[in-house]
Amino acid sequence: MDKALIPDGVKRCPLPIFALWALLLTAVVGWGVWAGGMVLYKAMNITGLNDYFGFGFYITIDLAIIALGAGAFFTGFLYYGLSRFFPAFKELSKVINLSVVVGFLCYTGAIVILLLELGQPLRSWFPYWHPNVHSMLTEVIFCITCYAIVLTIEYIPIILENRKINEVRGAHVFGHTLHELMAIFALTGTFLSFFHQGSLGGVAGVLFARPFAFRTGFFIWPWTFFLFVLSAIASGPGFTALVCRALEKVSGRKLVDRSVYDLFGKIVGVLLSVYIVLKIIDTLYWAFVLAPSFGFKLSDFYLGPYYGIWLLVAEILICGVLPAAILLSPKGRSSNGLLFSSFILVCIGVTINRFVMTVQALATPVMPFDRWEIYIPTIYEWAPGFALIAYIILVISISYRYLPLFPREKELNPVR
Amino acid sequence: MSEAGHSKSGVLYGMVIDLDKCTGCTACSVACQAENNVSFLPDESNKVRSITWMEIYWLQNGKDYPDYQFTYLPRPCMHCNSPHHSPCTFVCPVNATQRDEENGIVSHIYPRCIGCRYCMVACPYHARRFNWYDPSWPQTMETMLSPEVSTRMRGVVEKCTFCNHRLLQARSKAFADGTDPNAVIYTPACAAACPTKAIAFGNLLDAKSDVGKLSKDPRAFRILEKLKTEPKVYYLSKHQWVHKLGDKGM
Amino acid sequence: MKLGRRAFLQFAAGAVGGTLLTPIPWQLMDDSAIWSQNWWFRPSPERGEITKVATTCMLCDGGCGIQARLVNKNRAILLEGNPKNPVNAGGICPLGAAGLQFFYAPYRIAQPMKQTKKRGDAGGFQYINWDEAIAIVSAKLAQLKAEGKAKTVACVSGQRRSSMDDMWRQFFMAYSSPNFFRMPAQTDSLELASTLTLGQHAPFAFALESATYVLSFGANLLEGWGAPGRMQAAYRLWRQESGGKMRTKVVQVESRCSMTACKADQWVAVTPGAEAALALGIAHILVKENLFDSDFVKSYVFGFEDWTDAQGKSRMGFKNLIQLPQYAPEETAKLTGVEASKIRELAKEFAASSNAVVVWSDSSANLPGNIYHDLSYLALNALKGNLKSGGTVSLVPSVPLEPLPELQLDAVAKRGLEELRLDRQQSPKIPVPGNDFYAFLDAASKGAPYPVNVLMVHEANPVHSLPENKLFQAALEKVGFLVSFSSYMDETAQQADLILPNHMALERYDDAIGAPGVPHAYYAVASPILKPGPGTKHTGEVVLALAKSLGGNVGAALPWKDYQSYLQKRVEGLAASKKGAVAEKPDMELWKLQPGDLISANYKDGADLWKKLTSGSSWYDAPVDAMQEVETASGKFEIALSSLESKGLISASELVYLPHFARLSPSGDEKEFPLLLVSYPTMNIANGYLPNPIFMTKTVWDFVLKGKDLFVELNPQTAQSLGMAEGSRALLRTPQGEVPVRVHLFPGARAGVVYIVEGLGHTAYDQYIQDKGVNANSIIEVQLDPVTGLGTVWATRAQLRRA
Amino acid sequence: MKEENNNTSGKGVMGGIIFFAGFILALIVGWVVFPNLLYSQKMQPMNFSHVAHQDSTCEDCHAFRPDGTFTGVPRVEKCKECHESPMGNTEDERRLVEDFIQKDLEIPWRIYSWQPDNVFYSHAPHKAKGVECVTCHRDVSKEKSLPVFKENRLTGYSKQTMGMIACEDCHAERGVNNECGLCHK
Repeated sequence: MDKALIPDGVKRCPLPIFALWALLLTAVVGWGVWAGGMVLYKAMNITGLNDYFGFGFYITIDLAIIALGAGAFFTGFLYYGLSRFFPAFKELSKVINLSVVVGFLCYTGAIVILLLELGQPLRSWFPYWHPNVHSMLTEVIFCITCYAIVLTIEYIPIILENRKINEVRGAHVFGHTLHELMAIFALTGTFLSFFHQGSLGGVAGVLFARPFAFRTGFFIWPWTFFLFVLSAIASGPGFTALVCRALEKVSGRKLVDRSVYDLFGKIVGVLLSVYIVLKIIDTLYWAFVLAPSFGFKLSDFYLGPYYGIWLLVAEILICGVLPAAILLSPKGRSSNGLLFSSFILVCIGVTINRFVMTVQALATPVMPFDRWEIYIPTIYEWAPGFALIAYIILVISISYRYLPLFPREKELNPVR
Repeated sequence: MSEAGHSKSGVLYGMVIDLDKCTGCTACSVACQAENNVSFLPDESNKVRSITWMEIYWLQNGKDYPDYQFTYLPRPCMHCNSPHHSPCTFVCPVNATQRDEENGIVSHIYPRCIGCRYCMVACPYHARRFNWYDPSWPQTMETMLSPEVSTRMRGVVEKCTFCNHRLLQARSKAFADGTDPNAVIYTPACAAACPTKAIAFGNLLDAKSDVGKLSKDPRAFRILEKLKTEPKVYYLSKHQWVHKLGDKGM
Repeated sequence: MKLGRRAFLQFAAGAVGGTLLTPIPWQLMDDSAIWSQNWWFRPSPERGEITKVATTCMLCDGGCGIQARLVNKNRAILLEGNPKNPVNAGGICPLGAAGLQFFYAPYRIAQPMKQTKKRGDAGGFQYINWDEAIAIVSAKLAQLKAEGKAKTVACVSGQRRSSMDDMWRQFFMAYSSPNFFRMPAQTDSLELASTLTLGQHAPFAFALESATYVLSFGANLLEGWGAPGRMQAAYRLWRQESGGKMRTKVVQVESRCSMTACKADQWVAVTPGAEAALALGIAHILVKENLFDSDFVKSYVFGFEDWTDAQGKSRMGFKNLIQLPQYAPEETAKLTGVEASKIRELAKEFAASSNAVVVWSDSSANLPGNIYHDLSYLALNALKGNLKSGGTVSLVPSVPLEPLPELQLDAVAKRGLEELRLDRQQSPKIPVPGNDFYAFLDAASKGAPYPVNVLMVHEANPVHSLPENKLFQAALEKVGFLVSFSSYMDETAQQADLILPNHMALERYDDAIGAPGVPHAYYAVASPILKPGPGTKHTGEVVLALAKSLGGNVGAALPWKDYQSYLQKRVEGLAASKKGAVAEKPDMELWKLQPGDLISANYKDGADLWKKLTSGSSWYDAPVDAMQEVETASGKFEIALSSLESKGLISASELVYLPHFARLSPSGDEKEFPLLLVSYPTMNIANGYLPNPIFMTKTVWDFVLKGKDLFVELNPQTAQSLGMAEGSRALLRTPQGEVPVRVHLFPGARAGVVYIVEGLGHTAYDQYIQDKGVNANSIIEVQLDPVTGLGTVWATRAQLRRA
Repeated sequence: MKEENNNTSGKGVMGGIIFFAGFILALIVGWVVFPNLLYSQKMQPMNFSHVAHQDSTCEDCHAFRPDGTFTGVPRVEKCKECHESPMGNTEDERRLVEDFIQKDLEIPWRIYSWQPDNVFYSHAPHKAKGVECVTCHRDVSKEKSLPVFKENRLTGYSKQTMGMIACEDCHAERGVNNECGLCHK
């Protein structure tokens, strides 16, 4: 039925099955859209947010998804930017399309969630009209939206590669020319992402009256600027790899060579180790120098079970040091089990990090006569979150079905 | 914007609250609500969803009967004087909240606010409150709304303004009378209401003013001074334990 | 087909490009943002000229001066204190600051209402016009009078110290019903105490502003005691610091760490109800160690030494009584839980300080005290010589207002009336009867010796705010016809057969005759801040209308055309006295006045005085010298109550005639009810006639009220022994009933005592007030003082178990 | 499915023309049609001729109050001072007297310079600094009849009213404080 649209030479599951699958995902998306609609209509009192927790689930998932989406710009950066000098990165051409799609989805999704987070969505354009240049959030909003546009531009040629569309000459030419320019976009993207990933860190880092989040200056930036960039580019490729792996598992077809995963392993391993070292230094400095200067002990920041010290352990040791160690060792990388579970750990780690930097930073009482508060997101916050994930899966599924995401798929799966 | 104690006009409005004089009657908080058209909900016992500009805190000395002691601590916006920016004004993406460098008052403009709540996150004093609901009043009570303060809309942040509108009126009168607008003296609703005159308000830079004197009093302290937010609200207490509670790890 | 599409796409592309160069997108974006500022449901207050009008606050009888801010002279937006007023000196209490929420309350009653179905049926109320409403009442009254049942008409008023009170009395006297009562208050017993000791039926006044040492026995000085505005102003003076030393030392004797206890320089934690014992313990030391003012006692106090009664029998004097061993510090310590050493210390300190004063409140819930305890505290003041001229204790001076016209009543009727009063029908007879509202309710619920056919409730909400309100409910069963004058649909109005809505406190002519506990003479007039609505009517004018329609001597007794001219007349009388002056400047510090100070009148005549008083100024005069007012047989302050004999209370026991510790024991078995329940007031919860406005409820802690749940205070140890933690749900049971509560662990609570806040648990009004917490009055137990018959309460036996 | 490939319309020049047509049309709609759609034309409850009132000074009706505030458009009691009963015989005056003064109702004037609730504007400082009325308001000295009130259908404000930009620019020029708190409440 939809044969005509499917890239030639590759096999896809029958349309009915796919349709069912797509329908399921669409339902979840619909659920999220409904929840979001309710938030816009009934105002934010239906969320779990309150005057104590100004930020919560929405921001957390935004930060996390954007960090994981960093695979796009970074893979692009390595491929278009560095492969000239380090041919090893040429390998990445095999997943570059996928990474772009993933990035595109993460960013567009994040922007929609961000809109829900505003009390006055109708004024969401104010940051462009009346920007406060000092505010990290301004920078974030600028870069994220700009980068989302870039990603769209990067995504278009992939769409145009669809068999049917490609038959249209104009489309073909357009797509081709874009391809030529891709390097430029990729590098622009790199630049933008580098900044907003950093400023996302800044968002927490500049809160100089919030001892949990505040980090002192390093040049002009708070530490967290670099930490967020690093943690993003460390986890991003890992996430892309996981998505790719998931696709292989679901479709039951080999999509990229094992060597690509190994390369990802190397990249993530190296970056993660650099990051985790800095993160540990940062944590120690914060715990034993910075916080005490505000009159805080490390123990003031943690209260189990919700906001226990276990978060710190999980984030740094289990989801940081451990995967870094595994990925650095060729042995670790060679074992699929270890490789992918450490990718998973890395993604969890960065998510925890984004969670503590937003939610826990607020849960900690600052005034001595304050008390701990506990934040429980409502269904109106969960639903859009799930919808975001469903949206990502849905569009990837469609893209995979109709677009030649994986240049090597044909060779790797010879039709008998 | 210069360092702390800037202000070209030589005016820096501040407040001194004498906790030894405070009898916890809460008139300041109530007067503030009436003055500033603060909205209310049927159930106001959920304190993390309740809008109060002059929030009142309960401080206790941690001892047991009969050595137990507590005190009330009224907390307006601190109008932080930290160099360059207050914690909140620094982070607002749309300049909805700014510190007037000519008098040190931190304003918040409702129609500009996009409701991102970043300023609330930045404020360690919980001085900022968000309109989680559409502000609404029983129809009859809309009649008592003051035209001197605009009512808010859902989804925006609000906070104590040191009754900035009273300052504006006082200044405009000064202009009309041809007197010096920078020399005007005005009193916020809370200070005016306080039946024990525990709240002093005025120009911190004027050494002869009440606040000028009291802020130097040995009983004086500020909340969380270690954070270097430079609050412009001072507190007076003769109790060491209150001072301790005022500043973490003191 | 395809052509169309492609062409269309090209066209669209052009259109989009073009549109971007027009104002459409940009203007619409901007306008949509402005639109979001002004949604139709966001109220936009009318702008205009702002003016101020000054008046006197009638939300309680504290007599504070206030001013209202008006817009275009047609709506009020804020109430503030009036700096010119000597009582509150510019400050305002939270209730005052929130006062406009009553003015513009949705639960106000717009117009008279008649209950057409059975009592209490909210759906049964029907609007009627005023003529009809008044006709209904006057018809009833006329008929009852004709049938000679005038005495079966009764009234309870919550408004003391006001010309309204005098008008009611006049009306009832003329109508010849004795059954006019006021809502019970601490003053009831104080007035009796002054009658017994000074022969003067006037409440006591305390020169707190000039005191340097305040010894308070359970008086919630900062939580509503006396005139709240005045107390706050006084506290400000006490806290004036000189050389690191506070001007006045305040010692609070109380079982709970109340706000007053916390703000005092010293909190003496004592067993609840044992405050009076401590006072006597201190008296013991003063006498034993000769630390009392012997000159004053010698020349002004009767019964300190032994005395002889009318039968010529020699009676023990206070001196010998108080030196009995049971008043020794060690014994007192057992009773009060205060170490003997501390008692000695207190006594010495008290004796040593120049301007010391003893203040007290012997009952919680602002009820009258146990008469012997009131007398004990008075005795302590007497020993200190505080009642001497210019001392810290005197009587609230009377205000020389124009008296109401003499009634054409024969002597018999006059005497008869008093005797007929329902509360006087009790057996055994109450020896020293006062405003015995509880005794009245008791008789009313029995319907004997005669029934109550009509009960009027004025400026009061007894169904909710009368301690042990069940008693009122019980009486209500038997009351033939309930008339409420409430401005609001409160719990009592809901039970009424007829509602005649009064103008609310801020929109009517009214007055404050003397401020509670204030030594200097004080008079202030309240004038409307805005014109009252057409649907409500001043209760005073309803009374005048009734009098007119009843005619005869009733009509003659109340000749004025409206309430304003009545007040004006009274003020003319005041002016005619040429006494006192008008306070027209801020910070007058009237507390510095001494008895006998000459004050030259600064008003021309009645009209001038009226003009000044209605523009927010108040009248004042020097305090009185209590000892000049004495009208006892001995001509002295009678520490021994010789007058009791003449009142028919003759007993062999010496104690009967002397101040002593006579705590009544609450009902209920101690095994079943191991705990004591004590109620407490706070400044941010209204506990009287008015409910708590939402502005004030905003300031109530979430460990006092959370959602619908009320929290009772419990000492952490006690809670532990009961297996309860912070927030535990529990059932609080007393002999009076059971209510669900939650527990708040409060280290300021005494072990074994449960503390419950007063004023919550309303069921009427609107969603901002009703169903918040439980009503303390529904579970506390009121006990009648055997001598005065007044309802008192120091504690109720209680039991707390997990729910 | 084949013929569409040799379908030539909408390509090249033709395409350009179609594109341009759309472009122009959009411009016309945007600059001519849209403004008229956005603003509705509202009439004042009655006419007021400033010229007819030239026997009195501006301050007679638009005056400062003692507290430094400005009366703006006077309330009806001001009109009452002269128009207790009709002075002339115009229809508008008759309505003024009969519909408003005698019924003691305020005249629901539409204020051309109406500002949002959140704006604090005081005439006093501007007058003190010598800003002329006509800098912000229309010159009414020769005005016989009130202009049409153009009401923005979306925001409800008059087209003639002043935007924040104008305030800011003037303040900037004169080096006056431009902080938000100075003009917002």
